[in-house]
Amino acid sequence: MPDMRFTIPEQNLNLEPFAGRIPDFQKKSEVMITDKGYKCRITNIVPLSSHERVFQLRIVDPLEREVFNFRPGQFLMLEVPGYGEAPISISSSTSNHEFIELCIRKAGHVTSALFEARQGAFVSVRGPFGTAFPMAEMQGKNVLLIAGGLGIAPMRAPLFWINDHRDRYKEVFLLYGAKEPSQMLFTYQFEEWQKVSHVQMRTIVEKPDQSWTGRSGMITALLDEFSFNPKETYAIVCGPPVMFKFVCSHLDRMGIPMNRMFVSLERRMHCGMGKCCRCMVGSTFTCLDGPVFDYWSVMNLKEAI
Amino acid sequence: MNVDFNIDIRHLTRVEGHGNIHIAVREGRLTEAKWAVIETPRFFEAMIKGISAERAPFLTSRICGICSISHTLASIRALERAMEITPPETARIIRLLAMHGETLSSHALHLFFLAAPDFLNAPSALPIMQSHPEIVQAGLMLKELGNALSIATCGRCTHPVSLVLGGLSKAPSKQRLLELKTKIAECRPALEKTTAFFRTLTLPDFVRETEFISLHDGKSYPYIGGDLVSTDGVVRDENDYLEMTNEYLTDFSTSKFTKLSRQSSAAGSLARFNNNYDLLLPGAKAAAAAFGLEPVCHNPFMNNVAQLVECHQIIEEADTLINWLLDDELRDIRVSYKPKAGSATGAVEAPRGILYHHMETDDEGKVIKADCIIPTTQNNANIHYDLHALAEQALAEGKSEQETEKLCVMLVRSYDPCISCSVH
Amino acid sequence: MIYKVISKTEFRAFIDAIVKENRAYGPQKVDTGSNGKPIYQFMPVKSAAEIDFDYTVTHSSAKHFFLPYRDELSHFNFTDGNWEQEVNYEAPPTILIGLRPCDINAINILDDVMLHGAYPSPYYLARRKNNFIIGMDHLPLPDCFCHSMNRHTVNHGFNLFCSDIGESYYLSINSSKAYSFLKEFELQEPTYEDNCRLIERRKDIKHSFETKIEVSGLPCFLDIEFDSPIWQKWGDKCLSCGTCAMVCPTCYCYSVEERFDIDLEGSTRQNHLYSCNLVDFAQVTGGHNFRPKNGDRLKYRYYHHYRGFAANDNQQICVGCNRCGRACLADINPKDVINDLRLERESCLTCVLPSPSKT
Amino acid sequence: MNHLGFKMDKVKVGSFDFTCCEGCQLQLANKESTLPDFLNLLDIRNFREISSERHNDYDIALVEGSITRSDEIDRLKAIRAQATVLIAFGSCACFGGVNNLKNRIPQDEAIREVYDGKTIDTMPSMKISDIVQVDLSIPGCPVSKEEVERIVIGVVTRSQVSLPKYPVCVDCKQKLNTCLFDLGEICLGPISRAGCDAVCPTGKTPCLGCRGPADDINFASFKQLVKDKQLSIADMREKLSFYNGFAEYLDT
Repeated sequence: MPDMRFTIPEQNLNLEPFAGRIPDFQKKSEVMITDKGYKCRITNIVPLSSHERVFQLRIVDPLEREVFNFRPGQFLMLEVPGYGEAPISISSSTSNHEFIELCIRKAGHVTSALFEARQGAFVSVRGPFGTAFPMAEMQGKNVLLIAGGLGIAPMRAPLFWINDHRDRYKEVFLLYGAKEPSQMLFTYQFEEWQKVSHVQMRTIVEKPDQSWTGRSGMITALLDEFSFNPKETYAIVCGPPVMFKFVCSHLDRMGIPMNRMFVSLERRMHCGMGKCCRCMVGSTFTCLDGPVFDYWSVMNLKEAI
Repeated sequence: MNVDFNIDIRHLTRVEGHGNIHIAVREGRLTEAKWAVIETPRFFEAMIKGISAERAPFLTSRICGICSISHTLASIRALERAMEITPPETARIIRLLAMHGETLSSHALHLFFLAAPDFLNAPSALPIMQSHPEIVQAGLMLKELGNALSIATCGRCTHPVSLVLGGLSKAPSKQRLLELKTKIAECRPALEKTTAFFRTLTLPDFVRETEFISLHDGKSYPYIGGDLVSTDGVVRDENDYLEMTNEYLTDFSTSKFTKLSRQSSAAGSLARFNNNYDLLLPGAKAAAAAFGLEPVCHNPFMNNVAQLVECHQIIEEADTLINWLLDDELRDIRVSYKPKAGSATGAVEAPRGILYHHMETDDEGKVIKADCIIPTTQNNANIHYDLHALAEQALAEGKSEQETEKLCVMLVRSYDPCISCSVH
Repeated sequence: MIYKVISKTEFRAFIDAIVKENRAYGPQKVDTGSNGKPIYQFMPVKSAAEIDFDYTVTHSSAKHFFLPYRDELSHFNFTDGNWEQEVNYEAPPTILIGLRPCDINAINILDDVMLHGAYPSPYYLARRKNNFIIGMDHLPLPDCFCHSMNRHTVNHGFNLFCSDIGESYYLSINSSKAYSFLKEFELQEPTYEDNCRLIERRKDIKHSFETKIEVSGLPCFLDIEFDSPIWQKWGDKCLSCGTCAMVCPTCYCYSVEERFDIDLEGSTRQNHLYSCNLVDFAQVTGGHNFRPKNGDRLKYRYYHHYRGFAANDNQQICVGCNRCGRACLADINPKDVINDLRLERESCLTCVLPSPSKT
Repeated sequence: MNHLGFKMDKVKVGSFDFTCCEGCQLQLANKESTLPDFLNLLDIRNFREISSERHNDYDIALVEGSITRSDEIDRLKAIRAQATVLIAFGSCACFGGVNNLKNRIPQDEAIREVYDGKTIDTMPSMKISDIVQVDLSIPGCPVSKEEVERIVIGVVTRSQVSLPKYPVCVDCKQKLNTCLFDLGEICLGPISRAGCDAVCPTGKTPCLGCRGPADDINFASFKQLVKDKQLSIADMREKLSFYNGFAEYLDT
């Protein structure tokens, strides 16, 4: 017979040792959310290129769908059950509560499995995580959006935001560069962005083919086509690290303050919550302190680029 | 009856290693019956030269994937005798338990996965999993118990890690031993089920007078060390193993042949049974009686039954050994030693029969010469001559080519040959 | 906090009573090293007799009782065209005996990371609240430097703390549960002499530290020395074997893996303690490795420990137990690395730059 | 399993052995508790050790053992021609294994020693990748069934298939083992690839590196460690050459 005087009962809250720094046990739901994701149905799959598709996800539970909110620039941990998680930036409009859109390139085993999944299948998302583009701070200013390759994916959320609040911003420019014409994504939306959102848009490719009639060269060449006051301009630059490095230094020379240029960093992430430390850049977490950083901070981060 | 046919089996299946059977019949008469081992030789006796005695058992373990614990212990016994090391009693008991695990799991593997499909006319155990799930389940339980005994005592069931010169590098915890005891109790019904199942099978009726060789120490059923004895009355000291084996080469086999008083001799479960029947525990004796198995039995197919009898023996003994260990401190498991020059033989009863390792060391403790004689090597000649007799008997009984072929492969499998082992 | 004094025999009786009824772990000698010194670990115990109360320090820390080396985060059960996710983070009550002040401080640091950040970890919390911690003070080993990190004393985070004052233990009782257990045993109110003995004991411990590391200003140093050749020098020694992180009481970096069940009827998401010293820690999908060199990875561990990361208020997370230094086969220890770094910086300042006052 | 709307097919497997002890194939029958589920993932087309059925329409070939005779080369090439994925299975297949120890001795001398100079068809031991292209390696002497399960599941589900890149020390420390260097022995744990669950150091015997080197090892530092601890370099070399996994480091 166990001596009950000395037995610790199961699940006994043993609070004293925390000495005044007791975590908030009552808000259990908040603790829980971080590890159990929102179950989503893949409602639509839009092929963009041989390796890129847009996945439209709908959170299954109506209450959860209502609660789910994000800001432009934030990312999700997308779980494909059995295969694991991958961090993916959200590519849809913040005002769209019906669907989440993720633009995904087939790269690792998680995304490969997702590409096999059928429309109607269920996946799960955790989040949103991370910092966002400071859309409020940019109000009343010009906005320069520069995207390279798959960098157009995180750029869609701020584009949608600007469309929803177009009167709050002055001139909006979108420069989009790709390696080859076939790698140019979302071409079907170009007209909408220009006509409806009143965005001045230019595209460029590095390696043109016969079909390409537009400009070719480096993306910075497009900057000459517009005139704007750099002191009154904010920039968002998304693309591979090499690209944003030279674009940002170009913008710096043009006179845009470094703390008004924003970039989105990518690292391997395992938790999204600032615990696993896989995404550390210097002493900062890409998942908590990023992925959106102003260029001044990135310059000061060790190993950022 | 004028029939001509050849039975030509290349790479016999459901045995460990590569062996071929050739039977030739011309005008109804047997003209050739051959058992040829075509395994690639590995030259263990050459590669071991210059290896430290401490490491040598880890190398000889790799002679065989099924009976690695026996090989390790044979080398350890040879080297300990050569360098005059006496391991502590606790280590001796734990080593014995390790060996029991190996024998149990090897017998279970043979009985259920390699031999049973023949009796049930299946190509492998996989369809039997569907047709006789409870029997396969019982077999898996016994095999798992064997593996669990080995894993608890020496870290791993294939290529043990903690069997070392001078004793053991690590003793099992009492907790692990208690778990094993529970497992043994759970396995007893499975063993009964297995025995009942095998009683429903009919073994071919075939007898050829054979000399059976095994260890014998007069005190308990043999496993590690003892006198070398034969059913023809030969008794030799462990170190005089060469007088028991008399190895010779044939031109059709990469494995050597052996002989003693007759043309050929046999080792294995049946040999142990025939030489040590009196030392069996009552439970094992009862199991043998259920099959009508009595010493000296000359039907090689009965080796299957002898293995099953040994499973009974092992499970009883393992339980006793664990009780002994539970009463022990389990601290005194290893003695230190100084390398020295010497030579000696270590003989153990591997699952498939008597196994000899002979080792010679220099004063730095390096192995300078080694000789390993494997049970299957000692059975090759017997298999070869059995095949001849069996084929003749089948022809005399008017059996078809297919029936003869099936009998032949069943005969070879009954010996549970470990061919890669025999070509080491 | 309530203070009592208990005789050592009575204390053993108390430990005996509670370990018999609960899942308990205490320091145990597991081996003797080839240098003749005993090697201790926190092992499961069933009676007070199995515990080495006068142990020095365990080889591995008590971290894995809170952050297991492998931990199941969730399980998916698959059905036809659908799945369900199950999350379970319940932990059984566990008693930990004999933790040193630095060990308890380490757990307090882990509390900051795991419970006070943006996303409190329910897995950690479940274990933390179900662990009953009995701390014990000790005289430092020659290579302990917890005094330098100011982690040689502890005033919260435990249920009960025992200071050795000769024939008795001076108890700091920090939980009602501990108090109700102890009520069944003979306790004395601390006398004036007991209080003096406690103060003496503390002084004694404080003055026994032989290893000192100057850590003030280290965060700044580390930022400045980010590209220092020092890292390459120590990196060349580093085996990148992860031993330091495994034995460390505060290293918590992990890796998340998802595995299918063998019957393919479900899958399990696990986290797995990792180390920033391991070769693929900063490798991303596609193969690029942000820290391919041993030195870069070693630097990260020091960066994390002595500079601190933003997520835990930039505090230094090293507690000075020197387990990493003792376990390191390549003979890398914080004292030598930090001294090297400091030397480099100071010699550099004096030789290369003229003092500002002279310009 | 079609929880994502696509079905997994069983993989058609053949298992083949060359010069070895067949202990790795035997591991496939171990871990009895999950054995039926494991076999359920596979469509075994060819596996001489356990089945009399033999078909040559496998996609995945598990190849065990090293190559020591000319006829084995032809057999191996035929397997390569059939298999979509060829897996080198066990240390002998991956590195040559203990078989390579015979390469230290002139061939005639070895034949004289073992076969009294009778004509024996043999040649120096080679690993599988010396002859044909290897798609995946599962090292180990023997292989760990757990890892085999994980990799087979990876192949069936097309999820991640990889070996740990870090050394054995990680797993060894997680088992709270006493470091063998602390007990005065040379252990190859700090430079050998993890994935074996540190089974040898857990049994208190030194790691002999059957899984070969981990990614990007610091061999110079390891050698220095052996010297600093005043342990025998000869002993270190014997351990390094045991499974031939460290062949490229032996001369450094």
